[in-house]
Amino acid sequence: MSTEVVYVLAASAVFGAGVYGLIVANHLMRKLLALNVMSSAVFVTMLTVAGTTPEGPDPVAQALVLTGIVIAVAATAFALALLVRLVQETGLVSLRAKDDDGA
Amino acid sequence: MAPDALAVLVFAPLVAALAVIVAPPRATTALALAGIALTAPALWVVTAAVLGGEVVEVALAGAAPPLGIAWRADGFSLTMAWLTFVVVAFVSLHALASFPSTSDAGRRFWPMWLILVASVYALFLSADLFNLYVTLELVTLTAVAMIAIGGAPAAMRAAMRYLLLGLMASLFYLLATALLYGQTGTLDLYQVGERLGEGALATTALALMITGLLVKSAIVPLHVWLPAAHGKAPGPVSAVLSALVVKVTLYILIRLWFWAGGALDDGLAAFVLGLLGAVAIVYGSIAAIVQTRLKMLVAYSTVAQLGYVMLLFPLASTAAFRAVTFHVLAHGVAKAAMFLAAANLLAALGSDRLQRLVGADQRYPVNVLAFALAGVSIMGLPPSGGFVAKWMLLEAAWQSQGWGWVAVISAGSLLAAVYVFRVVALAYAQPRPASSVRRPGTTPRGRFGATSVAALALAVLAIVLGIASAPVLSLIDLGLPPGMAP
Amino acid sequence: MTATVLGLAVVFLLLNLLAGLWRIGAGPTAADRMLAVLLFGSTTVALLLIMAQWLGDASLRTVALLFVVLATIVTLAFVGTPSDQERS
Amino acid sequence: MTVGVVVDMMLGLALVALSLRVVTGGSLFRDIVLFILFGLLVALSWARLGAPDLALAEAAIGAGLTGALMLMAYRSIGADTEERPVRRRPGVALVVAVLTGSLVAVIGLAALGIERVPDAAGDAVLEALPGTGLGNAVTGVLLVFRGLDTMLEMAVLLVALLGAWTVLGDARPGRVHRVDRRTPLVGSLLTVVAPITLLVAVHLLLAGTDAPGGAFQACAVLTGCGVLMVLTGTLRPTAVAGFATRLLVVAGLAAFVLVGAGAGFVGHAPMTLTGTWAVYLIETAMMLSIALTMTLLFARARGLRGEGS
Amino acid sequence: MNGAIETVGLVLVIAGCVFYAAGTIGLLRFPDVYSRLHALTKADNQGLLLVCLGLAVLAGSVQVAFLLIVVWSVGLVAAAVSAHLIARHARHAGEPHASRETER
Repeated sequence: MSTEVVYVLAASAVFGAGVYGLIVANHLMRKLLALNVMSSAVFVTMLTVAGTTPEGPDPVAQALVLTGIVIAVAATAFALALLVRLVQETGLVSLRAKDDDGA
Repeated sequence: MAPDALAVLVFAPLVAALAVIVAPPRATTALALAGIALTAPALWVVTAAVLGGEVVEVALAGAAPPLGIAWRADGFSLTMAWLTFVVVAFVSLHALASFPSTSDAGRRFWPMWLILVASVYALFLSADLFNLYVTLELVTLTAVAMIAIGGAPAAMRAAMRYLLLGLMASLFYLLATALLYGQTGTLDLYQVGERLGEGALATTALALMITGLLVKSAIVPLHVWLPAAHGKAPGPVSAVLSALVVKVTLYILIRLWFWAGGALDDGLAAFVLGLLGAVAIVYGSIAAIVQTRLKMLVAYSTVAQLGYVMLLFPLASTAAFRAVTFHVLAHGVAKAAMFLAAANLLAALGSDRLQRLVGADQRYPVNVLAFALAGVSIMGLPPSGGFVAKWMLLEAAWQSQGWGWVAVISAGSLLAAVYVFRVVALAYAQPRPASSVRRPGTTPRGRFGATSVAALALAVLAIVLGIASAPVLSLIDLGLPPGMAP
Repeated sequence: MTATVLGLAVVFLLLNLLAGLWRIGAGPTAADRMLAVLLFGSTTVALLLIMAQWLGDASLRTVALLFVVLATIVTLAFVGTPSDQERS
Repeated sequence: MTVGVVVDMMLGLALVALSLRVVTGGSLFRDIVLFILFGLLVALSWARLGAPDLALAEAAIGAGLTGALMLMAYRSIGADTEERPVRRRPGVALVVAVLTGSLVAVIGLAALGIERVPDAAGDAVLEALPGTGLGNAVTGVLLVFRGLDTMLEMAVLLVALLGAWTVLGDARPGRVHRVDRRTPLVGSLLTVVAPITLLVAVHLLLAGTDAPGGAFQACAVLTGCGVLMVLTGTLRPTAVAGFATRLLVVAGLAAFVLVGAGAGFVGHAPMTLTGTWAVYLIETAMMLSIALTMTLLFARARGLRGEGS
Repeated sequence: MNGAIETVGLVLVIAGCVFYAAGTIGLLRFPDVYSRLHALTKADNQGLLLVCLGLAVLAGSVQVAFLLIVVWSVGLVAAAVSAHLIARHARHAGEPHASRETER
């Protein structure tokens, strides 16, 4: 078993855990945690399946992951701001309640 | 010349956005309009080049794929870019009145609006899987933020749901991109198409990617986020969400399928996608019929109309491609008009409950007319753009003897007629004396202001598209997928 | 020989770190959980430094430096969390 | 089996276990803490995979900043909204679990079958790198070969901030629960840490062109510094985005746009960086923009002002 | 000679690991949050110092040694402040001392 194999398998399991959490979790912040877990798994997959060059892991994959990390944190920060406002307005931390139909 | 024009499409709105953020609010209108207007000549230049038979291509930073990213404009992407320009131009006209640049909401609206425009152009030009991911995230985040602009709890809940599903979909797409890069060593869509053989990996990656894109395109049963998001957003935002934002992912899907998806080119997957489309048409239309609020009705109509695009996959012929591309155009223009008209009526009446529309034509004739004209196109009645699109789609289905698809297309038009006529009939109904008294608190705004003009102009355009379809179709013909002859 | 010992040190510290997980699960207070984060922080620094030597990757030392600079922030972000509701 | 693979397996198992705990657990606060630890383990995995750049970014941004943001948001929404145990039909969760389980199997099997092709983009980058004058292939990809991605990424960051400002509404800026500065330690921490972070940031920025480091990592350090100053009350959030703030927030994207579009005017393809000066200009502008944007997002503020002013 | 230096370095690293283990055991076994804090912070800083010393010996480079010292001293400051803040936090939250309870 090589290093890459271990990380590929772990990453796909983590991705699955993230999908599961995103669907099943109730609290919006836990859904965001699940999304972040998923994105980490995607990044690890991206680097490991891209293989290595003589000078370390594939530089393109590394660059893509760096870009992805920044995008993920930006999206998370915005989602948290939205979440905080939503809780302030409605007092609810989940989307399960019946959609209010106010104009 | 033409390659530089591609850069103008993306950079002009982007520079305008930055300038709007930094400059004082009184300069916003001029900067924003300049940023959007500059893309028109650029589009002309590119169109001229494409009509001359060339595919305009530019390797950014001089690094050709697989090393770098290339922009590529053919008839297909150009058609979408023109749709973007037309919708954005008229909706901006509406937004000038509904989001005045000196108001709080206006100051938040305009920078995001311009960034959205730039990112949609960038998306239609890009042929790089990862770059498409970045632009998709940009489009999604901007769209979500703009839905929440009004600050109503319902809108923010809708925004949150859209955001969560959108981010999940992006990650599915990104995971597939990772797998495809590992397998092919390139991110360029066309090179991936060449290098990707058949096999378990190709199937898995493409399936993941398509799932992600279907979520973002709100194809039934992954549509749950759309009605609230489009229904609760401010008028101009709803218009551009329905006309453009859900189309960008369908654009990627079509590109992927017909330009790079050799591995999935079997009947079953195509049939499943077509079936989803058929379900979307029927379900969306029926859901629209039972709505009690105008904007929600229009939003469910979008769910239904998106279904037609999916019929392209099982039909997979030149005729179907032309029909579907034309449908995307016609629907985009008509639906933008419809949402703007609905937003104007909502602002004027104070509520968009359907019962309140009784007699609206007497007080708001322009907006009701705009809604009705756009409805003609949505239903597919001649001589509208919607009619041309649906007629061509029927022909395509007929030619390939897909009787089931023929039935769905016809049923969709009939159902659309029901929900459109329901609104129009109410609006033109003779009000009973009691209800003709203006309720206190309703404003006479929108009688014939810029907002109404924008809605009416788009609606007229939706009709004109049907009369003058020939030049548009000749542009579409220059962007046919490989293997399809005009 | 050196490499093997360093590798074993990494394994040992990792085990150490995973043992700290128990404290996060058990709590009982929020402060206890943050303590476990402290443990993770200091152990990760040591891990990164040893890995720099073990894998011959000098830039991991920069990572360790950055890490130690930033480690306090999470603690600071935590201080002030309503702790009384945090007993589980 | 070598010691290295043992380390990998430990990390991999811990990652899986932690992620499962994070998505299913009962106490949200505990799971945010576990998520931070998850991020640390991912950073260690990057180190094992030979990608120190990513280890840096993951530790700083992925684990540190995201975790701090989560903790702040958790505090803002208050513990009274702590999630109630949901009476969930176990059947649904089971079905989802089975479906995601098979998804895992499919993805894992597909990914394991991948063989690296000999002429991948990464190899092309290593070939073309000497022509750019940069020593670090990753920086080369980010700024030169795939500059468009990075430019649009800056736009994403800007939109996140604009979006946060939008949902902030007319409300006063988020009350940042500050650390009590009367305790002498925090004051001395600031006097020690602030200069060090600045030094480290500059070091990382300059080192980035040929060694790991560069704008992202430097900005992570600067962000840490900014967050620290917000937490200790040295910088206070304000409700108005002043001119300087707006200018600094767009600086990174603006530098990219100017250089990228400017290249078109002097006869290059768009997004061409015409010299090393462009690299430094863009990196510096990006570092400042990212750091300020992240600090503002953290403080949920439109602007910042110094203490006392 | 070379081998002897390497051995010294490795012994220092191993000693550091032992301190880390001590800290962890303290975190897991001690009865209240204050004593756990005490055990963890002290032992881990000592451990980090020994690891840094050992690695400096192994690397045999002044530059690396300097960097390691910087890392350790920043770590010391960070740990001191973090521990202090956590302790204050626990105290404000009214966490009980195990020892006082046992004395009574």
